[in-house]
Amino acid sequence: QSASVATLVEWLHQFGSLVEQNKGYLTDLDSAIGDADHGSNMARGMTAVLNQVADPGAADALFKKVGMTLVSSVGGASGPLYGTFFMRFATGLGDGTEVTPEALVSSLRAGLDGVISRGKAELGDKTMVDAMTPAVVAIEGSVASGESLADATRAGAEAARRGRESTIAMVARKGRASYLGERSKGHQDPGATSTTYLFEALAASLDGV
Amino acid sequence: QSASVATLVEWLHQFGSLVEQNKGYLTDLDSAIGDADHGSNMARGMTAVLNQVADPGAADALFKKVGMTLVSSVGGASGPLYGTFFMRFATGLGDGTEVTPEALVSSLRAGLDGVISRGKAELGDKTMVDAMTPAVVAIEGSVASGESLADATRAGAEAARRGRESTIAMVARKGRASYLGERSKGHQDPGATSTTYLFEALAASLDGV
Amino acid sequence: MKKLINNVDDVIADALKGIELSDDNVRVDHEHRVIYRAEKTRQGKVAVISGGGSGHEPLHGGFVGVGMLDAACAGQMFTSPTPDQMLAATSEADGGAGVLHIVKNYTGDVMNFEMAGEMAADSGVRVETVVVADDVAVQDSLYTAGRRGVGLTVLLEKIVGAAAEEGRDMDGVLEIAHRVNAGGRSMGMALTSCTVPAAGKPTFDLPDDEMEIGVGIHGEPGRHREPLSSARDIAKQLVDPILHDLDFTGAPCIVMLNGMGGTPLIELYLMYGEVVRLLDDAGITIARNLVGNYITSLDMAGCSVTILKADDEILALWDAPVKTAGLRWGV
Amino acid sequence: MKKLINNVDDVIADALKGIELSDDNVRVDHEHRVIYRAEKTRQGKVAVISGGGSGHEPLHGGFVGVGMLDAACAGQMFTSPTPDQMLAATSEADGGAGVLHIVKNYTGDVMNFEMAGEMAADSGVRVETVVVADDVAVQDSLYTAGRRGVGLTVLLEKIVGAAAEEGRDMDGVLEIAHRVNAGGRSMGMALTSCTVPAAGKPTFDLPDDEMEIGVGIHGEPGRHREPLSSARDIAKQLVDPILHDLDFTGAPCIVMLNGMGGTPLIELYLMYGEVVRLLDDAGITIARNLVGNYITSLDMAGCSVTILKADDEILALWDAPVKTAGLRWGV
Ligand SMILES: Nc1ncnc2c1ncn2[C@@H]1O[C@H](COP(=O)(O)OP(=O)(O)O)[C@@H](O)[C@H]1O
Ligand SMILES: Nc1ncnc2c1ncn2[C@@H]1O[C@H](COP(=O)(O)OP(=O)(O)O)[C@@H](O)[C@H]1O
Ligand SMILES: [Mg+2]
Ligand SMILES: [Mg+2]
Ligand SMILES: [Mg+2]
Ligand SMILES: [Mg+2]
Repeated sequence: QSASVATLVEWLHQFGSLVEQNKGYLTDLDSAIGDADHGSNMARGMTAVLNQVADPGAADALFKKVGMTLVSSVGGASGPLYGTFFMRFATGLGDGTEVTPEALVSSLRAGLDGVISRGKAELGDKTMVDAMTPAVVAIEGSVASGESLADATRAGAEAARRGRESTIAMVARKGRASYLGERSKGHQDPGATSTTYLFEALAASLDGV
Repeated sequence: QSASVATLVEWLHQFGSLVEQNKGYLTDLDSAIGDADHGSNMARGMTAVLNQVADPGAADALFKKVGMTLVSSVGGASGPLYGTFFMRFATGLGDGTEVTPEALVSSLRAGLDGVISRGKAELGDKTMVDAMTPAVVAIEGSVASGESLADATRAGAEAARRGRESTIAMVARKGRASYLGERSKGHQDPGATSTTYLFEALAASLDGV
Repeated sequence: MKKLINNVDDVIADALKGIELSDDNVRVDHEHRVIYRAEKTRQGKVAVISGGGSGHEPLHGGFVGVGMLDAACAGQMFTSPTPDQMLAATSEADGGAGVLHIVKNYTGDVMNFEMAGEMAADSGVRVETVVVADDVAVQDSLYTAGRRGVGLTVLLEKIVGAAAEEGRDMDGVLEIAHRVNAGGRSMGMALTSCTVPAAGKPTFDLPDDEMEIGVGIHGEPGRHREPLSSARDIAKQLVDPILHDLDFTGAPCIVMLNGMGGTPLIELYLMYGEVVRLLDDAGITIARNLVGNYITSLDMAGCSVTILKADDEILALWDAPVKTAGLRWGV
Repeated sequence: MKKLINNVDDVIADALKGIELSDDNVRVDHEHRVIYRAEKTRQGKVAVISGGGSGHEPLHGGFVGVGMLDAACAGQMFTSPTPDQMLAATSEADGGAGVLHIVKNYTGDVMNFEMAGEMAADSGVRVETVVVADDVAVQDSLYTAGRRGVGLTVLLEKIVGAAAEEGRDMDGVLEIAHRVNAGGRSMGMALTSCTVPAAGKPTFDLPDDEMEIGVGIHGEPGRHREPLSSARDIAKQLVDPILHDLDFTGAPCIVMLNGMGGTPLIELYLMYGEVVRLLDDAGITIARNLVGNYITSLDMAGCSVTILKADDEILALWDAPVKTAGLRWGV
């Protein structure tokens, strides 16, 4: 079963709601090891995105627009990173309105690669990459072993959550939290938290599809 | 019985101690209706004064110096006012080392007149004049009716205290508290409070003399 | 209390050291706590000096320099300087053409400058005084101490300083001073109290959802307290009483949006935008403006608005070169 | 939270209105939130533009004007601007001789400016970038984001702006930029946290008797927290790591004692005096200085020290006329 553009738009809505609901929490996490704006940044970006998805059209064009909207409305570190994620994600989707599991998987991988090449973070640097990488790997594995997209993305969300938890013990080496050195230990990374919402939203939108 | 210069120096010491002990209280009173400095102003001034009274010499010269020291070390409204009080007080004391009750009374009156002509405050304006006037009047009356200086100054302190209490209900018309208008009501005037210490110190130094 | 100080008793002495070290254009008499221009007053120039309690920086010391003040006396925190300070400044700054004392209208300042003037007169120097009293938050009356001197002091020191620099004689300088004094009004408000170092705690308590309207610059409580509101509403509460007090239409005005010391510039710019909107609506022409911290109240958060009804002559004096730590242009 | 604002979402838009109204020397593109000089870039002049999160005023918008920046992009509060803002500024400010981007070293700023540079390159404009990274509180390493860009940005924008104004070509401007970047170091501290309007509460809690040493300019916690101490001790904690990092002897230095936005000028002067004492002891020559609020962190109380190892050429560029809201002399 492939995913329709409507489902993917639903993903964006779900992600937007999770961000909006947890805006204060994301900002609190960012207060502890950053500059107290990750919640407002992501909420501003997703509001802009959701204003533009009423008439989605082709999958690739839609997500290119999502990426560009995030780039031009978020700013900070998360703007270029989430923006790049969606712009790269867009490239493998094709110009139809249905996305096969294989295309979805390779697009997610392209998105992740984009984030890594833009931000140069490695696993263990205490960034969104620590949630995104295990999530993408889990989805790739599940789809490869023939599981449904619903199951695969559920596994992805679970992997993202584990990745997010793993950031707590890490000493940040990238982004604003890195300035804290050892003091960054014991705090959960805000970007890894919002990324977990991204994969939880994906699973929710594909649930039952 | 007249008062010796030594007794008058003791007056200054007693006044200085009362100011020092109540420095925070005077500043608190000034916080409510002024600018939170009356305690520090008076303490700075009396510290400067007490550094200069070790070798007092003649009564008039001593109190002229006290007045000038206050003028040049206190600043604000209280500096010129207390300074003028002591400089005028000095003029009637003579260049001996004993001061008769009559000379003391007329000197206190001269000091009060100086404060009034410098500050133009009337009774009821919620200033130090509201404590100083009744105090001087009471001492004048007691001395005129033949009471001892100890009794007269005790009556003066008592009158100053009543005057001080009366400032609570007043609406300020002079000094910084006047900017508050009706809001100055219900607060005791800091200058009337320090003036009460001045007369309490006088009574204490003459006690038993 | 959290302050970058060594000791509550040394704040002013220590700050004067920093001022002296940072500004080659001034020299400091530490004994009398007077800030002078590095060069002596030009012979024949009217000397313009001011002074007041400390805690309002850059006022007054930051306005000593070519085109503005010749000297400024630094009093204790929020406490007017003493007559001997002003007397020293008067004698030292006199260039033979007399000395103008710019005094903010507070009982203490007025009395101390008065005593200094009496002493200076004995020494043969011509001393004139202008008392700034621009705060519309205070009701003016014959029976009170009158209005406080606040923001207008900054504008007056600039304009009068320029007049003296141009070489006007004392009568000419005084005439300008009185014109500025008559045409300027101010009103201030506070979001928080300041903390006087020696007191060690805020002068007044202000709940998190309240503000004081009509404050002065010494942490005196204002005329009234009310719920915190928007910048737009606050601007109205500052501008309305000013416009009610004096008609500013038909003349080019100089407007200052002043910060109280603890308010960041971004908020001052925002407030300035609101004030301009109101003045536009009232048909007032803004010819010049200042936005920033010019007459402060230690770490108080809040702002004040000053409007001066100017004319071509005053504008020309405003535009004249000024070279001080606190105001600088044209040089 | 007590701020002079209308609405947390409108703070920057409203402040930009006030900036536009207060300064005739700039114009504002409200859609892209870019502040430009009123006049278009002179043909053949290298355009110098900067930008960053808002909340650091006067940086960067207050430094747009003759002798300094050609344009500044205002990001959201503490959030780097987006590539389309920088792209608009780049195209608009280009005078045919290329555009220099001055970027403070933060992941967000670097990535956003990088994307803007990529887009601008497609349009044929030569874009060069200098990334300021002067904060010695942060350990430098190949494996981290590197040092933050803080106070040196102010000095660099002035000096590089003067070089471009003089008519140097892009290589000449870049050479100066790199020299300044290599010779400057900063260190900051906070007495209180700032409050980001959208967050509505202080970014960090700091007990009344503690301070943060090694803070940046975004309310990020510092390197460590310790009991509040004297100005003298704080000065040492700021100066020592700077001197440990780079040898400043034998060259004329430019020193900035910067306030974080909520600290009154009297404390900044006091701190400057303490810093000078330490630099004197270390045999360092202070040729120029700045004391004031130049790169702030909203309403944070605290300060930072920046030292730049200059030379005659840099000093001449420093002294060159500058006419901006935030820095002005010689004109
Ligand atoms: N180099 C990087 N690579 C990947 N993610 C990063 C990088 N730098 C920062 N991040 C992520 O960005 C998040 C912070 O985003 P945000 O607060 O919106 O931006 P800023 O740090 O500019 O304020 C961090 O929690 C982290 O997950
Ligand atoms: N015009 C005046 N006449 C008499 N006393 C005055 C006058 N103005 C002020 N005072 C007294 O001075 C006191 C305040 O002194 P202080 O706080 O030291 O000076 P300042 O008001 O300049 O800060 C007031 O409480 C009041 O008693
Ligand atoms: Mg952040
Ligand atoms: Mg007082
Ligand atoms: Mg006072
Ligand atoms: Mg940010």
